[in-house]
Amino acid sequence: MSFALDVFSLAAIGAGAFFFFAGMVGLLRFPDSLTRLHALTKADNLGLGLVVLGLLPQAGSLLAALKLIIVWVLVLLSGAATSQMIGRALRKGEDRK
Amino acid sequence: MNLLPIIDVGLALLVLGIATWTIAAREVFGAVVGYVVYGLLLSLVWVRLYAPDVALTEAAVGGGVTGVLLLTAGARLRSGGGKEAGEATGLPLRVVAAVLSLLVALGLAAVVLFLPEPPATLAPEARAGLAATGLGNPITAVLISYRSFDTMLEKIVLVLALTGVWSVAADGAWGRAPAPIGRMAPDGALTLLTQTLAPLGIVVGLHIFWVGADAPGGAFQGGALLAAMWMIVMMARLAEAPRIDARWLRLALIAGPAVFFLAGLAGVAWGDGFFSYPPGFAKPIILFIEAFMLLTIAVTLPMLVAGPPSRGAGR
Amino acid sequence: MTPAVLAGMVGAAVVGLGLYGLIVDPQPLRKLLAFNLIGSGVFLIFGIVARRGAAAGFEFDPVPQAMVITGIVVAFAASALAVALILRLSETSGRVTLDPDVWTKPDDKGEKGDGQ
Amino acid sequence: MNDLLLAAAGFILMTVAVGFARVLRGPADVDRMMAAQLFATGGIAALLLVAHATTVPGVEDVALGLALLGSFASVAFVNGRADSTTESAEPEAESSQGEDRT
Repeated sequence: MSFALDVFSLAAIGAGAFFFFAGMVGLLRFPDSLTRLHALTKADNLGLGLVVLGLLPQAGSLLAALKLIIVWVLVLLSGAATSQMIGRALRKGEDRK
Repeated sequence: MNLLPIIDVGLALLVLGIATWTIAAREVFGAVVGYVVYGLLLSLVWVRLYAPDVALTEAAVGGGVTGVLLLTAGARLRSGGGKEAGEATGLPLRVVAAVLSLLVALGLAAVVLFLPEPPATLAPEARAGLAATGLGNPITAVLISYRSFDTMLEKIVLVLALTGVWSVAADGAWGRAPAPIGRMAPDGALTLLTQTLAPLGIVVGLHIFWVGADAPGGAFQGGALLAAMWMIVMMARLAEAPRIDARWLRLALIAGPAVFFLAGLAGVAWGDGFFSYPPGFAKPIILFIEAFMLLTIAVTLPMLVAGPPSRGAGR
Repeated sequence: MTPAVLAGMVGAAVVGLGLYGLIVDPQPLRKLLAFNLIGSGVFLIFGIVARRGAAAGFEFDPVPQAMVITGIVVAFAASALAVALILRLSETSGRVTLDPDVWTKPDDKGEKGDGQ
Repeated sequence: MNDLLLAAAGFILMTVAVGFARVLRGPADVDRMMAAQLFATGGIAALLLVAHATTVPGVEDVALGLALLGSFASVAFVNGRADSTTESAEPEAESSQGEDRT
């Protein structure tokens, strides 16, 4: 059982690391700010989400697991809101030109 | 094979690289972003140094609150039309500065390498004092009991710094509210973020304050988080900064040091001297003092970021 | 090299970098950043003293760590005061520099800063 | 197991460090801010992984603090832009693409 959980953890964490990698590649290679923003949100939401998912079975206590989930929810929330704000600021900048 | 040393070296190189960028960046904004990232990395380093309390303070104050302070300052400078004058320093001075800095760095490195063996430590004394306080977190015990005088004066420094910030206000603005640190029009996304983040953040801040007696956390860390939550509420324009002559604000600012001082005096009256807590009652007294310190920190930090009162923002 | 000594080396290097920036950069906001870098380097050195002082069942010496915590908050308060002074400087003079040559040169832009 | 967690942490840290090149290159301030945000998220992930492998107490709280404050820089940044675009007198000030070309 614990072996299966370990495999699950590693798979999820590996997938999370992959999304961070993808986000980094997107941030560096995509041509303009809006597409880079798109790449960034994937890393924020899925990358950290999968890492947290992988760490959940390893968390010592229920409270620790709850805190891990709250960390993810907070990052989701602030990521969504700030990308919205950044995106809107970008649009405004383009309109005025 | 152990990977930890590799991560440590990587982290160290990263910290150095970003610190270099902060100094070398051509524009102010790039440097400020570098500094924000640097603060974040430092809290990772502190975790590696087995100092979660410091990591928490660094994350809240070093990264978050200072970042807002500097970014807001940069934006105000640009919108104020301030000309970024000043010529680059000439080569001779650069060389002298580089040599001097290198010497200082090498000297410090030598000090670090040749620290005395066995290491000097106050941990046994702190441990001995810990038993009398009834606390489980040695750092909280050091802050409020073992070195309480320091901590009280540090609170007074906070109030003095705020007095200094207010004192640069124009004469006509005295007593009014600071200029808003937020945008002009309310923003839907920011309002939603604030309305969800702030309640959660207040719970987390109070939680970190409360567990500070026995686990990493305490008044500084919790207070910094509460301060950050007030700041985001002000940034979203859901509440304005108060007038600086508001009675409740003045009371909240001095509550921490005042209660601390009175508790110290009570030690003279009923105990063995200044800041001697009566045995058996130490823990409740310490928590009582900490609660007021929490209030003072949570109020002072956002007012420091909001800056001096401004003529435009009178209410 | 133990993690503590490594962090101490980083601290020493950061102090050097910050000192260089503090001397060389004419813009006050950049000077403030550099000054904060020096502070964080000093904190790191405190941190390794704390880590080396592990004794009496603690993984660290709590006294230097507690001092770093107060230090971080005081450093922030000082930065806020510095920012207020910088902003006031630009508001009253329209200029943002500590370069003494600029202040003694004949003024090329006569108007006062009209920030607020 | 721990070694694998550390390897993942190192990989994520390396990834966001390479992403820091966006801060160096810009070109717009927005791009710099986005790289900083990626750094914040990656930093939280690495922190959780390293802490789990080294069992430092109370690290979940540090991660909570970082997660609460991770968006602050971005919010302050967007706010500062809004300030400078609505208040400043010069119409050419700060358009998103143009401001860093100097």
